[in-house]
Amino acid sequence: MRELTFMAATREGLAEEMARDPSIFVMGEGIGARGGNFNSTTGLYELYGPWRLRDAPICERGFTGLCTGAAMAGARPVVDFMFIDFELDALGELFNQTSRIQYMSQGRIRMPILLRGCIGISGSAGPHHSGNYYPLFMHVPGFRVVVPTTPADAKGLIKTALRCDDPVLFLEHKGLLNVRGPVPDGEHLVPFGQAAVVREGRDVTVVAIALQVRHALEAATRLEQEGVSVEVIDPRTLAPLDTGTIVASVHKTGRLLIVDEDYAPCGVGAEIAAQIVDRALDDLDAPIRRLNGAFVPTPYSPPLESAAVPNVGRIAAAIRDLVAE
Amino acid sequence: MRELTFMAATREGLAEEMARDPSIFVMGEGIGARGGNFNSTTGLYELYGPWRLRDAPICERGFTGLCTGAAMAGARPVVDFMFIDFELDALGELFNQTSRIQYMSQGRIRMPILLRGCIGISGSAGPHHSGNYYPLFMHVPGFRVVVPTTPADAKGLIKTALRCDDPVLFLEHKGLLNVRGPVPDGEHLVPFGQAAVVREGRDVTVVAIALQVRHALEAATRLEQEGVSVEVIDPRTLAPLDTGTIVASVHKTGRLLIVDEDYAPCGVGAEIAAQIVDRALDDLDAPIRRLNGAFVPTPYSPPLESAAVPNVGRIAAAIRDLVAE
Amino acid sequence: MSIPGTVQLALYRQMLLIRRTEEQLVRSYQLGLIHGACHTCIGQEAVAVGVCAHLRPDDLVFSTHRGHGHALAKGVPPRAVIAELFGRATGCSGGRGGSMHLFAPEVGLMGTSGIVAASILQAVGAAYAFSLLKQERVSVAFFGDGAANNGAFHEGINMASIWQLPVLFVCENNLYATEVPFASVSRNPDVAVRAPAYGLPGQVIDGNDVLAVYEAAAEAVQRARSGAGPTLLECKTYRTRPHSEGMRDTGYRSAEEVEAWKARCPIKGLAAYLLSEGTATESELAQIEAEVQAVVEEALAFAERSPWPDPSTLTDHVYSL
Amino acid sequence: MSIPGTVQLALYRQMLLIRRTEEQLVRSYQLGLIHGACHTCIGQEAVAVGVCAHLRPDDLVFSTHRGHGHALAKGVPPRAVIAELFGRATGCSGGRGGSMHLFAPEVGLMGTSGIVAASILQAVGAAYAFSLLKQERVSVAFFGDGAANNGAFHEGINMASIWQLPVLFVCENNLYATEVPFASVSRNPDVAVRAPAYGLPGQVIDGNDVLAVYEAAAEAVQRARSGAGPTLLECKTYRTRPHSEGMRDTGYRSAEEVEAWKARCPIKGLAAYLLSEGTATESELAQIEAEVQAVVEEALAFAERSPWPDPSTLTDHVYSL
Ligand SMILES: Cc1ncc(C[n+]2csc(CCOP(=O)(O)OP(=O)(O)O)c2C)c(N)n1
Ligand SMILES: Cc1ncc(C[n+]2csc(CCOP(=O)(O)OP(=O)(O)O)c2C)c(N)n1
Ligand SMILES: [Mg+2]
Ligand SMILES: [Mg+2]
Repeated sequence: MRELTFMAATREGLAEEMARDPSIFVMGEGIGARGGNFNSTTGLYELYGPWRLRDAPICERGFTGLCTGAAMAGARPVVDFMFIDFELDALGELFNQTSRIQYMSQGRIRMPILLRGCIGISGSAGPHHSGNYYPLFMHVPGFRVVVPTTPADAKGLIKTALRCDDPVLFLEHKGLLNVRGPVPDGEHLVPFGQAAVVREGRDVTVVAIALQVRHALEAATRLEQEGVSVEVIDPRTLAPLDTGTIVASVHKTGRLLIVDEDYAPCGVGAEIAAQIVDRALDDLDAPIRRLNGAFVPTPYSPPLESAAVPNVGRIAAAIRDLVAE
Repeated sequence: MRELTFMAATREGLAEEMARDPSIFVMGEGIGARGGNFNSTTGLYELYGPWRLRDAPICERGFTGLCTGAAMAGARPVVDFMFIDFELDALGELFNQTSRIQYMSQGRIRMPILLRGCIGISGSAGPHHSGNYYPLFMHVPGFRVVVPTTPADAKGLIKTALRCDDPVLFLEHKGLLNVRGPVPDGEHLVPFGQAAVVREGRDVTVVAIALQVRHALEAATRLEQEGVSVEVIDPRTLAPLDTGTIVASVHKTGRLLIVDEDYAPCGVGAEIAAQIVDRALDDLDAPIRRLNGAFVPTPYSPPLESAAVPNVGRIAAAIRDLVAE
Repeated sequence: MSIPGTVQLALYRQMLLIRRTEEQLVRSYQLGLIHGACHTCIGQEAVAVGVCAHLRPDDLVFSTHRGHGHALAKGVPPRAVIAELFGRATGCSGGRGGSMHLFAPEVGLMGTSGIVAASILQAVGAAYAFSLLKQERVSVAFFGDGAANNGAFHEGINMASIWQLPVLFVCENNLYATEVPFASVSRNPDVAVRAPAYGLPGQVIDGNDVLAVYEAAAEAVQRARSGAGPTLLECKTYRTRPHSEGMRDTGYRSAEEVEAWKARCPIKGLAAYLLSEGTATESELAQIEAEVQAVVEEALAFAERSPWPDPSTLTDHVYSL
Repeated sequence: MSIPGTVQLALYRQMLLIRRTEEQLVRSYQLGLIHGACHTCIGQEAVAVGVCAHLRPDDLVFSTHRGHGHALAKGVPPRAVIAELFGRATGCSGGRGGSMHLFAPEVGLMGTSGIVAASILQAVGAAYAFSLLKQERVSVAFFGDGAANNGAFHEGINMASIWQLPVLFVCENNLYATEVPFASVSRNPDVAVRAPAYGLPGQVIDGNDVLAVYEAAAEAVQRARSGAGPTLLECKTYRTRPHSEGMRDTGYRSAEEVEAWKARCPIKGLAAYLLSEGTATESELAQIEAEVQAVVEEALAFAERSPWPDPSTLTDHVYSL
């Protein structure tokens, strides 16, 4: 299969769906002729022009509310936030309006809106450009939350998202954008709510999010040499969350570590741990452990930044500790 | 001891601190001469006038940013959001700025700001006036999150909050505002990070939040007649969270239920469950259970609204189930 | 502009329908039949009616917490409004929303909102969709003076203007936001004067004169529908009831002020004009009154006998599937 | 207003210091010594300098992602800025922030911000604190044309106006927000014309003329300090470097446009004026150049030899205790 970068795969998915559905438009800052800060729309302006690739003023709340209204009126907006940090100004619209209008209207109004942006700690982006924030959207009813790790999943999930009538938050880790991988041509849809077991193992289950999936795989390879067999799971979508796959894995391994560079409190790992201890307590041979980013605003300076985020070494150490429990 | 309502106790705490510290001012809609939608400032305008009791335009983001700047410049602002739902428009300011400025400035700038508002499902307030949202603030570093249940704690915690140099989110459940209870005169400070064991028991630990503490106590009384001894814990502050008290209780009872009318995913119960399964797995004689509000926008109609929220009967049932595990 | 007599009578009937429905809601509130908030628009009916008279069913209205009038003017049946406030399954939102969350997309009422200023952005968005999809539809944002100082006003109006979207911004300036006077939160008493800064036309209108509103809206709707862009209309008006039923109504405005505005009642004003111009007779107006009253009574009875929502439907419609 | 020669020379020196520091940062960026973004203000120095010349150390400045010039003009030493961008412990934010998060409250620099428009609200807040605490201090919000369409502009300026707060709003209109032309996101080319709607004075200024900025700011600072309220100053200017170092700079503006603005360099312009007026000689200017260059070189050396932050301090200062 041909290989594409993660971002090229996402863009291909978007381009295919825009060709298919003329009601799709993208709104954001510099996503027109410029093609997006992260090349999320490169080449599309030339095909579709300003009404479908709309450069907006710097008013995240405003254009999120606008896109919410556009979705209510029959369009399918894609809000391109560039960095997901900029979405915070729009949370009022998103939580009070976007996520609730289907419910309040008894399903007579649909909310087919895609919210996308780059997440993650990388490259000294500093306190205002390193956010993750997915737990906020898991907490509030109404959203689908998608966090792909591979180029193929990026394409397959954005296509599914662009056919979904619910608000979908589609998050791309900055550390993954240039990663290459095989991507199916044309119609390739990955369903929501199906985790991927990206490595099978017997001794311990590691659930990892986004870029941490790659780190976890590397840690698993290292540990193989030490005789520890690690199963790695990529949930792919956080809402809906495929707990079943995790339960089945823990049933086999008896041990669970969740690796997530985002903050621990009330995060993805907390939710997974809570579900597992509810559903699979008897399977647990050891405490459930979480390995998270440090509970600090993300600092700029490289030695501070790298101290703030899990890496292969720290994951391997956490697995060793867990196996020793 | 004299009795006060919850809201009168909070107001007394605020009034005492305003008398003590002339840099405190309150900003919000109708908190001046009107005294606040929930009487949070009744009588204070007459004492302190418009500069310290400032009626703002309807621009939650704007006055939150303003108060952030005022705190940076040496004042101690109280932002009165009325309903906490209205705070959502200000989350960009709060998460990117208010919570991070101490860190980014290396502690050279302090952020003594109090964010208050009413939470909770009650009285057919409907989808836009029933929010809780505390997990969002637990997830992001930099905040203190305070959720008192009794009038005495309301006074003692708001006074502590008004002497704290960090951003404090102070949340008052609408269903508690008129509850009366004994309140100490004058200097009464309740420290952050100390849970209250509001009822001792042997068989099962129930951690409950805000109004649910009262429901849990009632359920415990019912169950006593059935021979089940229930320990009830009110965390009082969610950040910092006093996990130690919960661990000690679970060590004794072996069973844990978290009751929270807020949404389950990535909520308080998830965080508590994750910490307990990490620190006290061997103490657990049964799965950790969560009883939460339904995962829906809060509906208006009474039969729907009451179906959406835990109550005494449902708590009792959940405890019975857990004891039977 | 000369407004045909039949249109004038239709405007009259519609305002009266809103007034009588609101009055019924007030009584029902006092009887404890309404469970949450209830913000009536008594005194402000002319704005909703004068604007919505120009809208087609597939034009879209986005409204506020004070939205009963907008809903009725856009064609939501009174029974569906009253039943919603009663929390019944037959309400226009199935009881999920109540007074501040009326939805009837089938007639173009895209929601009232419990959050101030949300209507502005959504209306701009609907207009964006119309332009994108090349539909000759228009959208309307109703909002209060309180919303005019919110960032949504700035961001929404600017985007509508730069992209020349088919939308009307209708500010109902009733001088207060709850108890906060507009004069205390804006150094400029007029909202419409802000329009030139954004590059769109703005106009101050007597919002208690339904014919004035009708005329201004005619032009604005025509401008929008023909692709000539948005308009900001500021309608000066007044609510003669408290901010919300059950709330105090003293301490922030004088009884004289309220009385003066009651004297400028848009319905009484139009009635006098219709009679003086000979457009209608006393008995014709009485006939309308009787018809409207019958509709409201029927609506009330409908609401009263309607079933409660089934709690087993609690989680329906959070997601599309 | 006649500006003393010594002041003119001080303005010149300060602009040059900013320019040379920025140029050093550009070189350092190209050498990979700067780890994150780096937005220079080359071409825009006159705004920061003309405004900050009127500020006392305890007046407060709130700045943007393009904030090196504001920091330097407010008195942050070049070494603390360069070290910060190098990510060193000796940087003005201890390496926690980098280019977009410069903090030096000890000289009144209350932060540059990676979030567009945040500066506006915080400056209004500081001004509120000054009024509350009866201090004769002023605050300044610097922001770009891009921020002018953000709700924070509307909400912040309105509050400053209604409460007559001692704050300056300084819009650096450099015609683009990243690659988006202001003309495409506002139907009105001027930001300052929006002022009357909010009831405060507004003024368009040649932002490449430091003496013009100095004069306008003098008046605005005086107005603020004397309790007569806020002012909106729009300084028309231009960045001659790409939006951010390492970014492309083609496709959205012409080489001719860039060259034309380079020809209007605020530093060259002032130099020519100083010489033509006889305020300074060539050799005096050369002397200033040499002194400034020495400061920048020393600052670079300082940054280079500075230690990295200790990872064990990672979680310090999240909370006050
Ligand atoms: C974002 C937000 N802030 C505050 C409120 C509380 N609130 C409800 S109505 C209202 C006043 C609105 O005033 P205005 O917009 O003038 O409308 P009016 O009530 O006068 O019709 C306020 C402050 C709210 N609903 N939403
Ligand atoms: C809220 C927010 N949205 C988007 C961005 C990304 N961004 C950084 S700088 C910039 C352009 C800012 O333009 P302007 O305000 O004119 O300042 P200039 O860069 O021209 O000095 C944008 C869009 C941001 N930092 N913050
Ligand atoms: Mg009003
Ligand atoms: Mg600019």
